[in-house]
Amino acid sequence: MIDWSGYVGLMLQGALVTIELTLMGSVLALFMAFLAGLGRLSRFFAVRALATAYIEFFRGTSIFVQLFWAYFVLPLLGIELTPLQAGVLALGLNVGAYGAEVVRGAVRSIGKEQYEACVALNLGRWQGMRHVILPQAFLLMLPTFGNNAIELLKATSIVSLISLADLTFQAQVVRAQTGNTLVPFTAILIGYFALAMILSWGVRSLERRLSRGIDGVRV
Amino acid sequence: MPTLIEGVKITILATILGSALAAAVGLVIALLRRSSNRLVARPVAFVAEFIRGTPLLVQLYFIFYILPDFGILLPPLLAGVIGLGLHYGTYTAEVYRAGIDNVPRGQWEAAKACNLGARQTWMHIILPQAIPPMIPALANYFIAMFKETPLLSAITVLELMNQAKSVANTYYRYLEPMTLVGAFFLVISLFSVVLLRWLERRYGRVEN
Amino acid sequence: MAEPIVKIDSISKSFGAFKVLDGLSMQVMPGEKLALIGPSGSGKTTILRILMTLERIDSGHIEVGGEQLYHMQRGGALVTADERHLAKMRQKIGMVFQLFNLFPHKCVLDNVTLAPMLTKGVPKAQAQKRAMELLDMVGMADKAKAMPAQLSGGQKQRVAIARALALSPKIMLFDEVTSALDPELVEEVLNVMRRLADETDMTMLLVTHEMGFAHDFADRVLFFDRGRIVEEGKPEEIFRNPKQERTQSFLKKIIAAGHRV
Amino acid sequence: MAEPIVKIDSISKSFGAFKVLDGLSMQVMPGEKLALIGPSGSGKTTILRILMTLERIDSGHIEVGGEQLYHMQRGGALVTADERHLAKMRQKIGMVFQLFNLFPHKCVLDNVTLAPMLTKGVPKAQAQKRAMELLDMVGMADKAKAMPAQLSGGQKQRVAIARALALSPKIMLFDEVTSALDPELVEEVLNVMRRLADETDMTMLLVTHEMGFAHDFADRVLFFDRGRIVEEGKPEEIFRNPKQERTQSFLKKIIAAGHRV
Amino acid sequence: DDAKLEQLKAQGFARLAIANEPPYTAVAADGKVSGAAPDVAREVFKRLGVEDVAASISEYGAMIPGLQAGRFDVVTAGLFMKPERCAAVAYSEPVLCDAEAMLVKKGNPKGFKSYEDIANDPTAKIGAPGGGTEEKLALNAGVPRDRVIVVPDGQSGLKMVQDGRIDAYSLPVLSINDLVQKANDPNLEVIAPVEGAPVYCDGAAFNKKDTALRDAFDVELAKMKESGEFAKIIEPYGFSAAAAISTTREKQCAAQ
Ligand SMILES: Nc1ncnc2c1ncn2[C@@H]1O[C@H](COP(=O)(O)OP(=O)(O)OP(=O)(O)O)[C@@H](O)[C@H]1O
Ligand SMILES: Nc1ncnc2c1ncn2[C@@H]1O[C@H](COP(=O)(O)OP(=O)(O)OP(=O)(O)O)[C@@H](O)[C@H]1O
Ligand SMILES: [Mg+2]
Ligand SMILES: [Mg+2]
Repeated sequence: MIDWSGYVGLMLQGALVTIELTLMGSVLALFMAFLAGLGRLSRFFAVRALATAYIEFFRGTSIFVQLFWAYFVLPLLGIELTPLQAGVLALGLNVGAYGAEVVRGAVRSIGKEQYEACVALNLGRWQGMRHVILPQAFLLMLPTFGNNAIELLKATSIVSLISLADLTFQAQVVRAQTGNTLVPFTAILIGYFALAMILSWGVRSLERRLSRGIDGVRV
Repeated sequence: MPTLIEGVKITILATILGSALAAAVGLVIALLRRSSNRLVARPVAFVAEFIRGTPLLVQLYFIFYILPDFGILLPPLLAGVIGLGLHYGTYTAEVYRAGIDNVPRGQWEAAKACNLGARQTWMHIILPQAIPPMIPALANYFIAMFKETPLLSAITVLELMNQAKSVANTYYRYLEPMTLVGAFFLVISLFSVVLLRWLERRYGRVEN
Repeated sequence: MAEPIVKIDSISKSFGAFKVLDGLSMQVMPGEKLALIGPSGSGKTTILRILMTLERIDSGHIEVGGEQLYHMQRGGALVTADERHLAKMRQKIGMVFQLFNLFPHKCVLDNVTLAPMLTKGVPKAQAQKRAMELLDMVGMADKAKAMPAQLSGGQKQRVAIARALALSPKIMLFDEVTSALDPELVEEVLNVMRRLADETDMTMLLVTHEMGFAHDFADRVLFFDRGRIVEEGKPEEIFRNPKQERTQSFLKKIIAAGHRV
Repeated sequence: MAEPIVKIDSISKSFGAFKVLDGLSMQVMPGEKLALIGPSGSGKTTILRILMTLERIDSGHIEVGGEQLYHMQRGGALVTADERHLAKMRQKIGMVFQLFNLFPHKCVLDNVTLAPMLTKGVPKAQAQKRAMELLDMVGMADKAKAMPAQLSGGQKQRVAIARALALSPKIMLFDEVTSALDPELVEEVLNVMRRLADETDMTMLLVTHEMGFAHDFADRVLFFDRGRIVEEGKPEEIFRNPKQERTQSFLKKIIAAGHRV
Repeated sequence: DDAKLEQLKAQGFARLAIANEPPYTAVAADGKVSGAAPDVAREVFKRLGVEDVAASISEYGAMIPGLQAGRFDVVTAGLFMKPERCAAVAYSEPVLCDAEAMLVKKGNPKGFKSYEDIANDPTAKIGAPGGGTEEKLALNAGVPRDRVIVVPDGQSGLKMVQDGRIDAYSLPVLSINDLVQKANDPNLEVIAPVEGAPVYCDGAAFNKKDTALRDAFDVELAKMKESGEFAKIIEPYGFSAAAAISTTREKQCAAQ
């Protein structure tokens, strides 16, 4: 029979790469989401146009194409990235473009009356944004951000195309080396699901913590 | 590039069939999850969450390479369409749920006060109000599905991306075919953005 | 003396841990116009919703028109009513909501004809004829083809009244039907209700904060607090000469806030 | 005689094709308590919002405390005010909204201290001390640590008043501050406003449908219709003896709807 | 005089692209990379003074673009020499040689012997790696595009033959043997070599810019072939050293 014990270590290494990609990609995505999302709400046309171009481009093209570009085409233009950097870049920029729309939607959905209260209290634009609008909007963004993070986790499975040894890739290796398909694929299905559950649990508990009091429950 | 055009055809066919399946699967999931019978609602909810929480790529491998062990042998395109339809069905289910939940409670109550039955309430009051606002959100997912069709290359469907790779391999050039494919996706997506904005104007905002 | 058309017998109702109604009993005679008043959260709306079967009760019994509302006979025993029984009982009762709840995707006329056509199988022509009579009565005949979104609040509420009347219920429930309206529009709705009270012998239960209207309209006033009837009587007694201290303080505050009694 | 603190000079304002204000002029004296009444849509809210710089005007001039509100001197010429000028002018004005507009993610105390700390750089300890005095004045000191969602409407509105007062404006604007409240809660807010009127010499502009309160509270009443002042005068004159037919019919409807004058 | 070699020496390792295809390459349960191609490369580089190699598994289709984009220093993956490839990369002298084989169901029910047989049977489908030699051979033999199925990896191809999705799956002989041995399925049969298909050899593939490095590599490779050390490395994997020694890069690159 096949000795699975060694391959378990291989799969765990893959899981580690997947987690790494997910975390670093999420950080980049979060940063881009706020940058572009607030950029789209800017008073200045140039900033709005730039943000819109970024969002539409990265939402418009397939993430595969973006990944191939980051890995195979950028070096031709003189920008050399390691596979991990290319993966984080493509995933982060892609998911960040979706997140930007979430940021924009949440900020815009804060009622007009909150902005007016800020004016009536003579808060400046940025003060109002920072202390009144964003704290409320962030709470609205959280659930969707959670979903985006899971999307990002799932999207990491395609980095095997640029020879990054993530969870899916290692499953392919194990499959080639052992000739068994069922075991590695079942294992990674469960692995991805477990990671997704952890993510959504984390976001939910953060949401619970931040919303304490706002919904009328005694703190 | 006639091979690329062949790929475009397959990509579009897979998207259309996948969308139709996702629309139907989503409605079934949404209704089953609303069931008052927990033995129905709970397992359906779990399966939907599981499908939604795992990568489509791995699911495609499962459908194509593992189901035959259990006697289910699907042609590549059909396997791809089923994979896309099931995966995106779990997303559209959420759209249906939100659409139905967004009909104000007062409408259910008014229907009851008018003594309408359950079927009458669904047909005449709830669905006519719930469906138009969800059209843009559904369209959104179908566009997303379109962009994920390159995954089908893993199960030997010769869609656009696979054709492009073939071309790239023959000439050892990645830049041109990949850029062409990128441009194609971008053009289609920009068209769909226009379509989506129009749908939004006509039917209301997309729920993110 | 005639039998009561509504008999409520020590019903209780909780939302979670919060007991809204606690062993409440009351009766309504046929044709009676009843006003329910009392502070916010005292359970007035809940009673109307229970009668409309929008909420279930936890315990107790309700009879409407001589029949059990939430229970039915089966094989000699009294069991919890099924949906069919509830549908039958609902024919006797109509309700008008604070926020109108018109069907926004149907025009005024269709709002009124929908239920008679679907639930009673009334032919379209006949349903429309009757609907136009009702719309005429509430002064909305000229807006029959308008969509609800094109109407003012007062107009919406008048359509909602016509819609409830279209099923010819024996009992009509009104829950703060004017409190979402601009002050200037209140009067047109109250006028319709006055006419309704004068011209029909329908039994009417009314929850309101318009003490002036309650005074003119009602045969009897019930003052609620915390899910119990604290005081009841003729409007003159309750408003001019309340016996309970709770009623007195409530009315004093309402008057101080600028409402005429 | 003193100079007016607010001078509005033939301002106009349109929303799209709809002209809300059309060449309106009015003046307010320091310390005056002014009530703006009139039918829905007549432009009362719009005037307050223009004074609070929440809406721009299309033409005309406004002076507040002797300075132009929407214009400023630059190089001898009068040009449209920039954000800095507006921010300076806003220090003189505070506003309380119909729907309170408290910040739901901050506790009562933080709602009151936020603006003084951010806009005036008041140190935290000092801002909190002053906030507690104000909360005490509106009877909310014991709820300083509560979140807005835990408060009743009347309590929320009292916090909103304290919050506006924390910036010590010379002029306070109140837009139907009680019309979203349950009738029983209206009184507690009106009491706070009465105290405010008695104890300070703040200039106050009040839009209201509470005719009784307008009567007791105001030094002068302006009756608006379609963006124009139809009639103005002392409360007794306007309410007991309105000269214009439009005023008479408006008051008649309001009274018929059950409001005491 | 070779800047690239100096650079590799300095950093202490060379970056290899390998395929996920035993026995050309193998990944052990502990993740350690071995297999005929990387083992040879490791030894040559050691002799050149480059301590170690860092191997990353890549798709066949991505190897040459990756090399061009500077992702790897060398491809050692059973990437057979062919005229177009010789134009795109700088090959070393031949390293691993292999004939083509086909995997079919037991008893070869359709009687395939060559790619032409598949072209002549209008119902037959053949699987091959995307961008690989076999795909091109099948297309050149006249099999229409829609009957050449691009299969992502060996296991998938094997599975598709077992499930009857394709009638034949074509890979080099040794790769197929390895697959069949792992699958341990008595219902499969290997046809080797495929009639009419040439014997192919791979070489270590370098970027066109790095011909100096390639030449240095060739020198050490030749020494190893001479000393028999070369045979010692590759023969345990089933490859024939004699086949590689008997041909040259020129011959392979000129062949059709
Ligand atoms: N669905 C519900 N879930 C939880 N609590 C509820 C629900 N419906 C009503 N309540 C609570 O029950 C109590 C009584 O509500 P009800 O609406 O009957 O009062 P009311 O007398 O109509 O008050 P109001 O004058 O404000 O309309 C309130 O405290 C309310 O918060
Ligand atoms: N932002 C806006 N866009 C378009 N129309 C507006 C806007 N704000 C107000 N209006 C219109 O301007 C008119 C005057 O509005 P305003 O709110 O000043 O009236 P009001 O006297 O305060 O009425 P109410 O008593 O109902 O509050 C109304 O017809 C209203 O519909
Ligand atoms: Mg109520
Ligand atoms: Mg107003």
